[in-house]
Amino acid sequence: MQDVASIEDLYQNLIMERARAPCHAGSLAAFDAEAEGDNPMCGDRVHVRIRRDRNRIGALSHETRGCAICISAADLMGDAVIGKSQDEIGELADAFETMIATGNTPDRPDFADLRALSGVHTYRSRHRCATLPWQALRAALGKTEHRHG
Amino acid sequence: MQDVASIEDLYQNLIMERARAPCHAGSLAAFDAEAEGDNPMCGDRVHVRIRRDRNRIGALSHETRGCAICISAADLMGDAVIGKSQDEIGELADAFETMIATGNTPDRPDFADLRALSGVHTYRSRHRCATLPWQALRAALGKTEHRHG
Amino acid sequence: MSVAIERIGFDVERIRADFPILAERVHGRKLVFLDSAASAQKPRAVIDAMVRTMETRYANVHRGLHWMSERCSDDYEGARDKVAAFLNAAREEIVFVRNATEAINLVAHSYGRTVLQPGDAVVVSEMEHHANLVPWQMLRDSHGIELRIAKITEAGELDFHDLERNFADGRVRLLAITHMSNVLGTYTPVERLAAFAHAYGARILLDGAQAAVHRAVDVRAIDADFYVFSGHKLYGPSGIGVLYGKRELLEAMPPFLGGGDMIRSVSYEKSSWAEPPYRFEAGTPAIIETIGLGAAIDYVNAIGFEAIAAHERSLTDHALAVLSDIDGLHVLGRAQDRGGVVAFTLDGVHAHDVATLLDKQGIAVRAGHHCAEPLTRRLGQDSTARASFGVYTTHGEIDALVSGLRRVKQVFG
Amino acid sequence: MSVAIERIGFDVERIRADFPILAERVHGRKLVFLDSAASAQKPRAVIDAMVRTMETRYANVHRGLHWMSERCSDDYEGARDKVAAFLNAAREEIVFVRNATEAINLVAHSYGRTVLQPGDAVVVSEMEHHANLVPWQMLRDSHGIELRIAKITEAGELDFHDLERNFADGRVRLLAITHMSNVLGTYTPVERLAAFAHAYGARILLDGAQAAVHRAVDVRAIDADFYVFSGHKLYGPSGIGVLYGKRELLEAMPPFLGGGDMIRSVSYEKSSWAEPPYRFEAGTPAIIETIGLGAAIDYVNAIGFEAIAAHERSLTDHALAVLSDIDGLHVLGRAQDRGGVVAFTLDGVHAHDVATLLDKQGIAVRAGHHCAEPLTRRLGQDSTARASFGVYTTHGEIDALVSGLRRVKQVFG
Ligand SMILES: Cc1ncc(COP(=O)(O)O)c(C=O)c1O
Ligand SMILES: Cc1ncc(COP(=O)(O)O)c(C=O)c1O
Repeated sequence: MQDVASIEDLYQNLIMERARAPCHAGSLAAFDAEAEGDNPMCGDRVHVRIRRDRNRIGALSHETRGCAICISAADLMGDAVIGKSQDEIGELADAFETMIATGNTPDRPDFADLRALSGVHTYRSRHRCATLPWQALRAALGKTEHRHG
Repeated sequence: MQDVASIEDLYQNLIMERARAPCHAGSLAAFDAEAEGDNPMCGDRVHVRIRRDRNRIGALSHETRGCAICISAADLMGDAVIGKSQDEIGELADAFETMIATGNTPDRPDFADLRALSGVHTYRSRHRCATLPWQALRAALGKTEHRHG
Repeated sequence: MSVAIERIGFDVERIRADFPILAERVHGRKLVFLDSAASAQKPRAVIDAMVRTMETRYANVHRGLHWMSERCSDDYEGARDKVAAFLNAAREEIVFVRNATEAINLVAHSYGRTVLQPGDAVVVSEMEHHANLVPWQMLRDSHGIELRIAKITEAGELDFHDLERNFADGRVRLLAITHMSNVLGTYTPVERLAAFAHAYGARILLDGAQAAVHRAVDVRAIDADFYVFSGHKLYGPSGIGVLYGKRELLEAMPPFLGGGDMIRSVSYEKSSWAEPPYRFEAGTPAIIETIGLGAAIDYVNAIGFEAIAAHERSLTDHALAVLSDIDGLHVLGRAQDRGGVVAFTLDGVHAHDVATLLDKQGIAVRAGHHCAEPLTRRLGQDSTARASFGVYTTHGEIDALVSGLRRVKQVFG
Repeated sequence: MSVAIERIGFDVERIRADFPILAERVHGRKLVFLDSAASAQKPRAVIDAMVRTMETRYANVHRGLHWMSERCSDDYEGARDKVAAFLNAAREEIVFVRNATEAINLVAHSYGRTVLQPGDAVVVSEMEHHANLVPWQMLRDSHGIELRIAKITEAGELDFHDLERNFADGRVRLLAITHMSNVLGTYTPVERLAAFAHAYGARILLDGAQAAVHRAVDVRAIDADFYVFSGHKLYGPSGIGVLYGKRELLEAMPPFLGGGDMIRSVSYEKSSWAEPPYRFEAGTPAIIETIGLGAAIDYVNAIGFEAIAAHERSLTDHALAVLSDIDGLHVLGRAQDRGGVVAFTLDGVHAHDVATLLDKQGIAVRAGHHCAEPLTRRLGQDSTARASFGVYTTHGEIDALVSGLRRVKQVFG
């Protein structure tokens, strides 16, 4: 059932690049909401901060302590959601989680580099690593919603 | 390993006779010691009373609530121990327990009808039924010993 | 009856072929196994699932990042899905334990010592297995609850008047009761009991160790708060049992055993707990056995409970009819709704002698108090013999039991 | 070293042939299973013993008067004799439980809530598995004992000075400590620890989950009061574990779980308890698994612990030597006396990524805190990777691990 897999399948260049040098790592000086996701099983922890720009995400930062999958997932998430509305992000998060669960990459233009993480699917025990940043983002969005009515 | 066994192997005539009409059943009017043995697993209960005649057992009675094996074992025990000294009875009890445990009938003249119970050996779960009266007798003897110094 | 069975395609000979042990001989005779209520035999499918796990997909579950561990975790958690579907529950409501006994003890410890307060009452019935009596006695003695025993009628059914009397003062917080008696065969009216308990603001725990083997159980339709059963009676392996608990109840309960896998996070000073069901599964679980239980559930589902129930009803009706022809034989219990368990006494013959003499003829029945000593005494007995039926039991085997008993009577004649 | 091994006739290829799973391929690669400390693979002899039980000799144990039940009870109790001999204990001192975790919980509940009094102290070490920490935290929180943590040295050995400080006020009544750390590999000097605890009037519980797999254990020579281990790590089935307790301790302890088989007699009002070990085995036990454990013990005895220990020492020495050649790789712990478990970190690569990338190459290692989260943090880590060895592990597999790790470094280059 399993093919002879090249060891690089999962750890594509893009993933390794972002894991080594993430673009959105750090902490926004000013932000509207923040949330933390953690996986007590392995100690992975993602702290997401977002700044709104009217109804859209203006900026996102993440502080991630975790594996390459988790860091790159957080960082590619940053690319994908900046400039999007809360509804669009909700859809994107659903699509991402479905991709991890099923291994099928969705056919949507806004999905872009998130496809790089589809290989995580074959590693059931790593799903959490990839979805943890999205979980934190959802939590942060929930708070802004709350705050802004 | 198991032979085709006749169903009467275990329930020999002698056993059935004693189970139906035990010779030592009841309660001695006068006795020097008594003890009860019970098997909580199945509710079997044997009440043994003994009267001494100098250093020997002068009389024995048993009230047994239990299966055919237990009643006949108590009754045949009565036959075997009356007139015996405490030491002789200890030996007999050991020999009886060994027979039940091993299935080998001992080559001793005082063993007599106790041999009828050797078939119990093949029924591990019935060993207790056969040895319970002897356990009660040992307990009763322990008490007379105590009392008589 | 046999027409109805044929209609739903129940072929007992084909089923028997699934159970390797049924081909064994005992004392030179064909094995007639009438002790399934104590523990059922295992079909090839269960044995194979366990062997396959050990030969091709075994590793410790949950924390492994490697292939074997992921596959084995999938199989283990897949079994949880099967059990959840089997009871019509959610997977978070299914806790794996060793057996029905441990499941009841878990509730007595974890629910009993937090939700129940000293002075609260727990009601059980006169027909409980020790597993559903002793844990409540222990809780009474350590925690100060009151334990009340609801009576049964002369027919061996629950006495609802007495049950009402027991609930009258409003102090009862839990009704813990069997779904089917392992001695009398009586099914209890569980929907009615649940509604009854809930009307008094009490919770209900159902001991399904016997019932879950013979009938489809729907914990939502029943509205059961807790439901327990054992894998080994359901044609599954030993060492695995199930506690179902309503989500909100499990969520509010503290853990029972502490250790690996049941924690969220641990420091030297303090630990926090995982969500149910993991909170209640400390340490390495019975992995191979849980997977075996999943296979057992697949097996009974493939036969279907409609067919199983019809077959067992037919066997029980037949047994009650033919046993009543034997002089001096008395069946215990005459409940309207009864399952495939028949306990009896034979005048002048101790139950142990019955069992041994039947065994000599290759017929396996149980004798004793069947871990229901107070009930046995309540029925005026020290011990009884019991024949019990499974999917593989045939009408011919019941006839063999009757001939065997006639032989016993001859010996004792 | 390999000369010594040959001398005692250790043929690892012949042993490997006994384990069907080792022939499996993972991601198209030969399986290199280096996760035995989490759970070991099962030899044919264990699988066969379980299958044989289910196919030819199965029934519920203890109370059956028929052939199948007697044979199955013999096998079950025969396994108890094997375990007793394995630990040099008496059979009455061997209690069957699910796993090491349940065994420790049993002691914490039954001994902890009766013999220990609020204000008494229990000492564990910094290197405990959660199984030997969380139950004592729970006892502390429910029963008011004090829990103290004895430090380890920088080498990862027990700090006897700190242990003495912990005992100084005379309030310690129990030392509960691992016999071998599942992270550091450290063996603790158990004879010395037992003498130490006893000199202070305290009892000692040893967590042998790891040690019992690698070394012959003699509870009398150690003078252990309690000793626990799990079958699944000893090449036996899941779902079965062992609690050894000194006879006089077990005799004085109240039962833990209530139900069938653990009683002497039951009435509606009151129950009395069976003698140990039965007092602690409520309900239908893990029959098939216990028999499987017996077969596992026969299996390791046939190889012999002298040979097993020598083989594993040789593997561990080799692993420590070749792993230290990898730049940026750090092994945790450097105890003098250590067993076949090597946890490590790799600079710049998270342990999860190490495990996943090794798995892609067919190599199974574990990553995380290994159910010893406080220890992992104490060592300054969130998680580590761990390779662990069994009787079937080869030097070649360790070399494969090293090549695999070099490949990981390339990817993260
Ligand atoms: C040192 C130690 N103690 C206890 C345990 C717990 O064993 P189990 O999960 O079988 O109860 C383990 C195994 O994970 C261990 O390594
Ligand atoms: C009605 C009932 N409850 C509980 C039990 C206990 O089951 P187990 O021994 O598997 O825990 C049994 C089985 O003996 C039973 O028949």
